[in-house]
Amino acid sequence: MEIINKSVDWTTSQIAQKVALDIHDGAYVNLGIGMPELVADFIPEDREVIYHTENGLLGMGKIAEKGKEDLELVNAGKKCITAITGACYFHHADSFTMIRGGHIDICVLGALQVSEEGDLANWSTGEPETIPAVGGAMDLVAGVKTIFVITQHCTKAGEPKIVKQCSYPLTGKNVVTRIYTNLAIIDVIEKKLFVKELAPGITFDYLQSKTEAKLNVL
Amino acid sequence: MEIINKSVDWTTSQIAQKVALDIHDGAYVNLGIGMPELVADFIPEDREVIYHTENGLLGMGKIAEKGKEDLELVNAGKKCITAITGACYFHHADSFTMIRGGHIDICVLGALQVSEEGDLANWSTGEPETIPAVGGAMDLVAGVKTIFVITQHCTKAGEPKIVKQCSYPLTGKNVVTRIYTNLAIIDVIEKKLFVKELAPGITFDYLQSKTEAKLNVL
Amino acid sequence: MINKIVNSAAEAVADIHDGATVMISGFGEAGSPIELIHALIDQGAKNLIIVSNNTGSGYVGLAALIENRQVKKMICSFPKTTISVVFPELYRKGEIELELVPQGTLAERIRTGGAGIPAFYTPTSVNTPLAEGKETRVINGKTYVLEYAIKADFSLVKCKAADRYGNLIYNKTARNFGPLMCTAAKTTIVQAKKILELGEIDPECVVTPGIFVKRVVEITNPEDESKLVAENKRYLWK
Amino acid sequence: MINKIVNSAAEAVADIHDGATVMISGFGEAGSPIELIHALIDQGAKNLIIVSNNTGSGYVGLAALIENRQVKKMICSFPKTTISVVFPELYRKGEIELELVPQGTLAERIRTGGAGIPAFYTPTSVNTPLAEGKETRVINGKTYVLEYAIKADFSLVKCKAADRYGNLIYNKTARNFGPLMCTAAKTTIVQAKKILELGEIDPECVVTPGIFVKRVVEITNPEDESKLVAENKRYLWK
Repeated sequence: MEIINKSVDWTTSQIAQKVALDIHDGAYVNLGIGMPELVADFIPEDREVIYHTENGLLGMGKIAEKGKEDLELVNAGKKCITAITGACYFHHADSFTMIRGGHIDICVLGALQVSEEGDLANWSTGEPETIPAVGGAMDLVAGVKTIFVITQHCTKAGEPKIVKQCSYPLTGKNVVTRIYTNLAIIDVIEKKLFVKELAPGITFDYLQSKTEAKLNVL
Repeated sequence: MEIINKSVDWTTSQIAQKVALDIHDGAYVNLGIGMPELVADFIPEDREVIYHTENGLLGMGKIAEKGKEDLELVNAGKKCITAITGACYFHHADSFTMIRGGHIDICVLGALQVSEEGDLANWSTGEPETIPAVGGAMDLVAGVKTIFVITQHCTKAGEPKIVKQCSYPLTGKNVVTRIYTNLAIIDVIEKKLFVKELAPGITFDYLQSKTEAKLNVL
Repeated sequence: MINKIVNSAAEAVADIHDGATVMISGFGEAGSPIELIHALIDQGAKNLIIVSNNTGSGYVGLAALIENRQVKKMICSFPKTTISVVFPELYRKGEIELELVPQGTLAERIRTGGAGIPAFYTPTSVNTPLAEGKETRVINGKTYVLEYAIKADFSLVKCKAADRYGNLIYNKTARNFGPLMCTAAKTTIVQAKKILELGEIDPECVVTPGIFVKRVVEITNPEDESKLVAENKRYLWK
Repeated sequence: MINKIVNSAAEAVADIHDGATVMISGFGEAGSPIELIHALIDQGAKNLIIVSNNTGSGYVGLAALIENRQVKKMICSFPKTTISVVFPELYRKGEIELELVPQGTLAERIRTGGAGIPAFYTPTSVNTPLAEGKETRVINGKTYVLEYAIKADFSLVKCKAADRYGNLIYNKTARNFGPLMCTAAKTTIVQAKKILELGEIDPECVVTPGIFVKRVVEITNPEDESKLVAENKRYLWK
């Protein structure tokens, strides 16, 4: 079964595509740093999606071309980007009015751990030697209506990331809406996890064996 | 003595001029509706003073000429005005950031009553049939560093306006810096009133006779 | 495709329901969305709670909405002007409620409503009748009063120009409460003097980012409230 | 006459005292006033509390200020980048303090500091370690944490252009914390790429009204932090 699974896991691009298909036309979306950034490449062409970057731009475009970078036009990950026609700039308080005030429709974030009840840990491993850094993660999960988590189902060491209780420091409690992994799409509904879709060849039992939290069938 | 007094009271223009002379070069000033508006006419020409109007303009100019009014360029009293070169527009939250945040240097306000301790009542007589209306008065006295009151010393009925305790509803407690009337200029220092200047021919005793609050000599 | 432009004021305000809280921009007539208000009169929603700095003049715009008995309660800082007659009359008769809020507190309560901040402390109104019954707190030796955010079901806002994303710019002191009210309502409805193409508004000069706006209707030549009042006009153009 | 223009960065920062709280604009290098920071290094004030979103990169700008042991404490949301070395090293050795604040809370604490609002409630960080020890309150059934405003003695801000009144405009995402920090300090010091005549900035497009600014110095060709880092430069240009 391990062998079958290895051959049919969704690739990172496929996971990003799954997320992209769940972003509706006209949505205002904030994409976290890393894997979430891939989602933008898979939005169907007939959908107009507006990207917010918390450092003060609504209407973020593609990554800037080599040689055309403007060091004063960057995204939350500090990469040089572009702005679309119809974009606008604003200061940080206005930017977080959009976030905390519930105006952003969807935020896609990476995760260290997600709990059975939809708690998210994605900002710190809590190890004493690491430098704690939170950025806008806590504001995003507190304010954005829909939080999609995109992540590998297990850590590189094979440990489950979808757990009963997060052992890492929380970013927010009961905040995750849906989890997209290489093995499945899982909804958080009333503090329980429901499997919405399995990657080809992945069984519910196999998925549960890779998941510490209890999974349910819809 | 009544006769002498009547002949040498400061005129309204003279009071406004007294206020104007106490406004320093470079000051950011908010002028209340009515008598305070006269102050702007008497600022010495070598002083550059910037007027704030709480409905969203820093750099208010003169009243608009007849026929050149713009109904969307008004002051707090809803009169059509002009804007100086170097002015800027902003929304109400930013405008009251200037006020409540202590960024305006001086506010000149009218008064119904001022108390011995510098309390100001200027928004309501508290009579049941009047429509209560507060506008920005409470924000101004709570936030602006220096509050100048410009007023007739007594009411039209001859009642003192500078009283032991305000009988009208308060705008703010311990907020007045200095009072300019037709009879005198009076400072509020540590909750006591000190006569700073008397109009020509007005004696301290005469002033006290027209003032319910206790006056002191500097 | 995102296109927030709707064809008429009537269409824009069609879903305002009885009992809704509605914010209306404007400082006096400057910035008051008179055509949207008139459309709301035509539409007829009742028992509204209106959040607006004033209560209108004469018998047009907000005053006409009040005269038409659609308003249960006003939340405002200055409910009278030299030419306001409708509100004072109903208020004296006890037929309309008033929540009087200092102007800066009103602005901040609306801003925080839009910003996901449920409450804040302010020095304004401490030791006055407007702080009576409110919680206070001493912070660094100074007393502050606790004020709660205001949110609305709808905001009606006037601006100078808009694009199909809902990005807005305003004209001079007609800006006032507009940008704040856009953020604080579930549904923000805007009347713009002009609809521009995307990109015609300088991205550095957008005052209200489109994210806060749901519908925009172009009203090229809005009525001047003061002119109507001077001419003794009454909506519905009686 | 009002003229906020000063001749040099050195003159602009001359009165920053030991122990001062200093806000520094920027999100990474975008908007970071690197010439003002370098002038502050030359000036030598010590025991500073710095409020800034990050802690600098390489050995220039804010990182150099920290390396020069002028900073007692950092208040920020994200104290590391892929190329930040100075802060992490001192922090691990326990030689610099850190107050970690969620980015939106940091922005709002600065904004309220400038707006005369001493404290506010926010949903951000509830049930996380960053809310530990903080007062919470349930409002309409939801839990919020109480956060206090931050004010500063000085703010150092970079902008695109300024006039002699101190009106400012910014460039793209270099705006970030600048407009907020301008409001929250007793003395706001700005470096502008260009000084314009009064009236050259459209009054509708001014981002920071001059009232919030005390001094402006023109720095026509500011250094690019990332270029300096890539070249392994160290301030004082060692």
